[in-house]
Amino acid sequence: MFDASRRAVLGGLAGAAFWPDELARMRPALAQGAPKRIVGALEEDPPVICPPMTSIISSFGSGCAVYGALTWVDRQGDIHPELAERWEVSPDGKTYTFYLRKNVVWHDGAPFTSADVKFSFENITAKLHPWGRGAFKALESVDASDPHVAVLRLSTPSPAVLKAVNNAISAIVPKHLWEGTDFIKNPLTKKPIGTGPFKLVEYIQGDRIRYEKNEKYYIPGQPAFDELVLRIIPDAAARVAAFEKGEVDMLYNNSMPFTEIERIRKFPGVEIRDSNVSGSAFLGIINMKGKPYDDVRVRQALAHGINRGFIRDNVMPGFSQNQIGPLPPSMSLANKDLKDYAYDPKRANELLDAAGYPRKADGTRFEFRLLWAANDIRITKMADVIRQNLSDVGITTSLQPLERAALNQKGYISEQFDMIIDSYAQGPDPDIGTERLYISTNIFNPPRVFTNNSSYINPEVDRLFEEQRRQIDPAKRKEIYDKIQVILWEAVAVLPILAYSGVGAFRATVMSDAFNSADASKDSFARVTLPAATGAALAAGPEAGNGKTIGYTAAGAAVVAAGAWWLWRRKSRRDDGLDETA
Amino acid sequence: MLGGLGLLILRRLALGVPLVLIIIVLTFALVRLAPGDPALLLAGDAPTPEFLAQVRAEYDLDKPLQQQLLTYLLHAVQGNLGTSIYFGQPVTRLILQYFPVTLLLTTLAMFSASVLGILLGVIAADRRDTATDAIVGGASLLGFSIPIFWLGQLLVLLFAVTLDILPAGGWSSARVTYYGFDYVLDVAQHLILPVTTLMLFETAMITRFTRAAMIEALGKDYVTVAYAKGATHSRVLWRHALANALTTSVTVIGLEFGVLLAGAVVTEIIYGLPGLGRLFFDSIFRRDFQLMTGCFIFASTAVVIVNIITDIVVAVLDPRVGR
Amino acid sequence: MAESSAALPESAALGAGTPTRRHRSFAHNASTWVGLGLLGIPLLAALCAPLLTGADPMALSPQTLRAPALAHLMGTDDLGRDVFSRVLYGGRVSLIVGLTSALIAITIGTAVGMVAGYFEGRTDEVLMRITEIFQIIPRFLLAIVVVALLGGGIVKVIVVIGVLGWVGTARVVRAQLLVLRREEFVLAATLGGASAWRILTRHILPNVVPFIIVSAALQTGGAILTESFLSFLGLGDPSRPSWGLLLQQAQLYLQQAWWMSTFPGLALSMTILGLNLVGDGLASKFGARKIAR
Amino acid sequence: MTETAPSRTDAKALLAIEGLVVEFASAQGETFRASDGVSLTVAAGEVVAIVGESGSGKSVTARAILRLVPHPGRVRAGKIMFQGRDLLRMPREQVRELRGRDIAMVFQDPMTSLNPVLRVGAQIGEAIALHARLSASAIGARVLDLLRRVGIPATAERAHSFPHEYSGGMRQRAMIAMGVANSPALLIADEPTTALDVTIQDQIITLMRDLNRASGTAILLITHNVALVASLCTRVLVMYAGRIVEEGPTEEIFLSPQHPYTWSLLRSVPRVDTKDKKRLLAIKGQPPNPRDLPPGCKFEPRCPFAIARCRASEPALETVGAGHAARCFVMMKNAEAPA
Repeated sequence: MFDASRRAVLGGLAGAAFWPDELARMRPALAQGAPKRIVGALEEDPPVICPPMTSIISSFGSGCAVYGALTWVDRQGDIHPELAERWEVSPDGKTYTFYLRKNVVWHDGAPFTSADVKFSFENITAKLHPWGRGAFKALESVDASDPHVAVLRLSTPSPAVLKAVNNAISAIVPKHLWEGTDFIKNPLTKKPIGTGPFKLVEYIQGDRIRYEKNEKYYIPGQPAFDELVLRIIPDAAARVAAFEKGEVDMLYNNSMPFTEIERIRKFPGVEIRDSNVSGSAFLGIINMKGKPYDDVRVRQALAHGINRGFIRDNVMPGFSQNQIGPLPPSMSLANKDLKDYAYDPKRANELLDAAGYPRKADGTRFEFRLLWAANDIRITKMADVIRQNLSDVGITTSLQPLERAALNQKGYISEQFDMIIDSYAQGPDPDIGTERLYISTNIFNPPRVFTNNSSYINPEVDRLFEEQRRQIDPAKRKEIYDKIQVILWEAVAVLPILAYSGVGAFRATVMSDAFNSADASKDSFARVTLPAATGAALAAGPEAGNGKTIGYTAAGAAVVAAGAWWLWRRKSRRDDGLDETA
Repeated sequence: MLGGLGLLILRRLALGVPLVLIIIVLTFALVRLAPGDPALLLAGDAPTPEFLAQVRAEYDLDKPLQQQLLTYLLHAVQGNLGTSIYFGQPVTRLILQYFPVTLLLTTLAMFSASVLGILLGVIAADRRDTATDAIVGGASLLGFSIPIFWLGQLLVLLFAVTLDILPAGGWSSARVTYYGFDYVLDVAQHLILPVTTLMLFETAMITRFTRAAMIEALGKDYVTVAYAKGATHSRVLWRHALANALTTSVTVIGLEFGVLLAGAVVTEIIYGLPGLGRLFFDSIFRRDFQLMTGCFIFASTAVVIVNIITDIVVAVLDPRVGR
Repeated sequence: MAESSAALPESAALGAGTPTRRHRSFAHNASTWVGLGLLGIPLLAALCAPLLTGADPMALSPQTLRAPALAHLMGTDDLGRDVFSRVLYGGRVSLIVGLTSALIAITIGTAVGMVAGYFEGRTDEVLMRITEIFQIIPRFLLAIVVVALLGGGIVKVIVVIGVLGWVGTARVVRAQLLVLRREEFVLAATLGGASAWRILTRHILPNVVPFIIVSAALQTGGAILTESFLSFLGLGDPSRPSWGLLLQQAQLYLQQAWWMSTFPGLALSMTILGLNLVGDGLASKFGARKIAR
Repeated sequence: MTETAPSRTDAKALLAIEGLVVEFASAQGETFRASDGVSLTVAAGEVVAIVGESGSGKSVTARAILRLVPHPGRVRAGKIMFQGRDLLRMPREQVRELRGRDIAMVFQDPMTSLNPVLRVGAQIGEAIALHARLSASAIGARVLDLLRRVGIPATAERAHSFPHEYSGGMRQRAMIAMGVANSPALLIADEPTTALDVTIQDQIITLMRDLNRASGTAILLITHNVALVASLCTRVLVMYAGRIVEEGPTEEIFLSPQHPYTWSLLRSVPRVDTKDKKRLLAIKGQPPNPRDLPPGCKFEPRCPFAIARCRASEPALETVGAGHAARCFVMMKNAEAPA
């Protein structure tokens, strides 16, 4: 059924059929009532639909409804059972035992066992997932002797593990379909098979992704909806228009244009959920390899030269906080007495002169290549502010918005950048989200996406990270982390622009208690329910179908015809004279 | 008589083929002109070594320029426009996958623009120098001047969001999946605004040229002869004069198809339609140059074909041409 | 006998539209004056921008999304920048791009048209085939490819639009050349032993100038529109925002801050409308039919 | 000040124009009269010629009959009685029915009279179809018959071809076929031979004479070629500056022209029919500018015999013989003939 390629069969409009899937639609209208369906929107064609292996937001948005994980984290940060019914942690903190549900099957019918958990953790989560590497650095092995019990054995205690066994980091892949394949090129990254509440049935590139309810989902009565459709609307204005008009029921994370939140909040029946459990923030990754950014004074000058306060107030008013230091404010381990780099162009100029980059004849010092994901209008606005701020201190900014895949290629991998601004989740524990950006072991050749892309190497910091991991006493761990933050904040290899909470807006008249997960894009829509009132409304569907529109179009055509007739009937210039003149 | 027409078609095709070849050579030259190593351009910025070598081999990038050109031409002529780095699929297959949407959009737009354009052109010519002529003239000038991307957004704002009578975008309803004729109706409903946005510029263009051609035709002797034969005013206008003016209108339609494709790119972005225009636009920021140049060659070929078709139609309409 | 296929039939492109009726000239004078008026306002405003507003179009300020008021005649945008000064300085960019690329297009077009029209025969045939090719190639798509491959920036955009836009002028100039060549004063000059260059520049060019002006007006309108398209697609020069870029940035605020999109949109449409009207009015006065852009 | 000629609506006149005035308004607002009080009659079956230099208003007068005065001309006064009904006051639909059925017209330039994109047969067929409910095949047969009557060979294949595949002469024949398609009572020929070379001219004239004799169609021939008039027409009217300056039977006009303009016209044409060889005479001066005509006789500035009175007022049409009248105070019979 699922087939991304489409053969073009073009008939007249009356008989138009374009894709094989469309051909299927040509069958006579089915008798069953309109399926209960949620419609969402993504801001880009997801390069891959594979939460187990990547941390790209659109990959989560399109994949979290398909893949399941051992547990899920709610907005308050509490952990709930999913594939694992319950779990125990050994006193020495090195063994985690998960008792798996018995009645779970993959979408293709194969049974779900601990072997899948072992395969996923050892081969994918711990090796490939940008956050998984940090969270499961200490993972030695997974014992899958009992098909319904998965035991994680760690070399050293790792407090972050419990917060990392959810679909943000360790979604479980079917071993029988992935074993022995080249994970990067595996077609399953675009046609996922998982244990989640929805099955992906149709992906028309550039148009929409359609999911159908997983009949064999292990929790009876879930999901409450028959179908989920994610439309792909790159144009932010078009997305908001679709949401305002009721064609789309929800917008979340990158598909939500923050500049419009105040207006969206007032739409009838719209509820907004936000949470900063995952410690999301826009980080400016500075490439320390090339001149002049290898000099700490230049980086500090950048920190002083960019008016981060103005950005917070204008790009995401109401949902952004200042992040001072490498850890987001929402995290308990954050060092509260770090001093912020205040917006001080004069100080920035002094630092740049001291660093040996005086203003040239034309008043400029050097170029600053700023890259970001083109369709994220929040960063586009930040870039505009940064270009203006830096031009005041003599730095000419070359703005380079790139599509996600091109950004990964040209930016992260081939390192043709001075700063990349991207959205990073730094939580729920710094071992997962923050450590990976600074430890020298996380630098690869050829470079990989979302790693230590600023090439910051400091053996002292590496040692401290190792030491804090071994601490059982949280106070001792905090003390070491405070020291780490002082060093990193002074080196400012990564300049946090602002921390923000993930926001999801949905139409309460269509669905209720959505986006309870730690991050809106991680919601599997399993727990979303039908509000009582909408049962009938949904059947009719907010769009009143074609009747109304045909009427309007006919009326429009009538008006045009009347206009033309009036133009025609008006006394022809020819008729006023007595004679018929050529 | 058919012999003449058949001959004409052959001659036009013969003229069309070199045009397409020249376009391919032009694209080839452009890629070579771009800064940086063409191999990197074609293989993407950070290709795996094997993929880079594969691209170098495929396009003989280390061989002398003429050889490269020959290989590029041979590839293009066989329909192999390279592989898209982003999609990992052959460009030609992708184009054929996305082209139906653009074809339908542009055909509908051009058809309605022609009908409305000719209608208004004739009315304006018949009533030249009166209020009607001024109204039509003014409207067509507006049609030229309003950038369609702004117009598109305003139309969405007005009809979709405020009046809520037309969908805001997309190809078909995501809310309910329609089947059979309802599906066609649903798609039609989604195309009303995009087609209106796209057709405005063309309608203005066709109106102006049709009006000019009609005024010229109405001044000719055979119109007076038609009146002398007792023909009614509308018969003179719609049969005798329009028959001559149509050749100009049809030629304009052919020439304007290239501009229409440009409009299609913008319209598909505003309305989120998965057409060739969107594919072409996305390939720019994805730096997927093989896909981009492939789309460009395909679009140019489509324009050449459309012009051949219009030439043939003109030859049918005007017996003096091409015999 | 085969007419050159893709070209507009000569009659439509030639001066066949001499106003047979004298009282029409008033109508076309009016459109020229209205055109000049519409064009004049944005042109003058852009030229003397520093006099009209002290605000720096790029300066950020905390007063974001403020409605038009005395302090900010056209309100402020999402980053607190003054829309009025951005429209004026944006106008400068749009007009510079429009005029310069039109200039390039005119020069090439006139040269090609003169040579093709004057020498006829082989040269005319070859040049006309080249014109035909340029007329068919989708100019805007080619502009996108060139800007994407060779990088954006004002100069590149101007050159690209200019080099792709000369076809209209070439056709008109050639059409006039075919007529003027047979005029007595040209024959007389040839008999007088004048060189082809002298004849072309001293005798023929002055007569062709009116048609070039008409073509220039229409080319500029087209060039400004093309530049606004490129900016809308994000291929414009972000450091020098033109009207097109302002419109693109205002996309998200159509309802929230209508002034962010309305004023640049009006300015853009007004200028192009003005240019078209002027081109139209002059075209009727000189009897040159509307030229295909 | 125009006084209208005495109205002579005798019963048997097929067409009677009385005091026709057609005015043209120029952009600057001033108007001039192409036809200034023209009156003439054409009897059934009669062949009448209107002769005059170009710009004398003869063509406009002819077109006014079918109410086809070119823009911005307007008929200001006068009556055009045709079969007892005034065409100028007739509602448009009835005029339309009359055109092509009762009154037909052949135009000057055959190259542009036929619609270049429609087949010749179709254009002739249209003339029939506009006025008669006939099946396509019946119309087709009539068309072939018409083409044969006007002397176009291989009619079937010819009817199917396009105007540009016809020679000038054949196109004019087709136009005549179109004109006589519904055997009209009156055929107006507006300078039918001007655009043709001499040999073809003669064929066309012969064709028209045969048609007149065969079907009794009255012909109103508009021409500036005096020679044609002699061989075809029974009566001649001479027009100068928008008014009739002399009218009468052909022989009388040719033998004893009374109005100096007619006389000069005849003297400027080589005569084969008379023995005495006189030097050809060119009329001095320029043709009259309708915008500023002299007060008196309009021909006065170019008239070799002009007297004071001619300048003062305009003479009326005076009868000088049976059906022969001229608008001159002097008249040729009183003036001494120059060398």
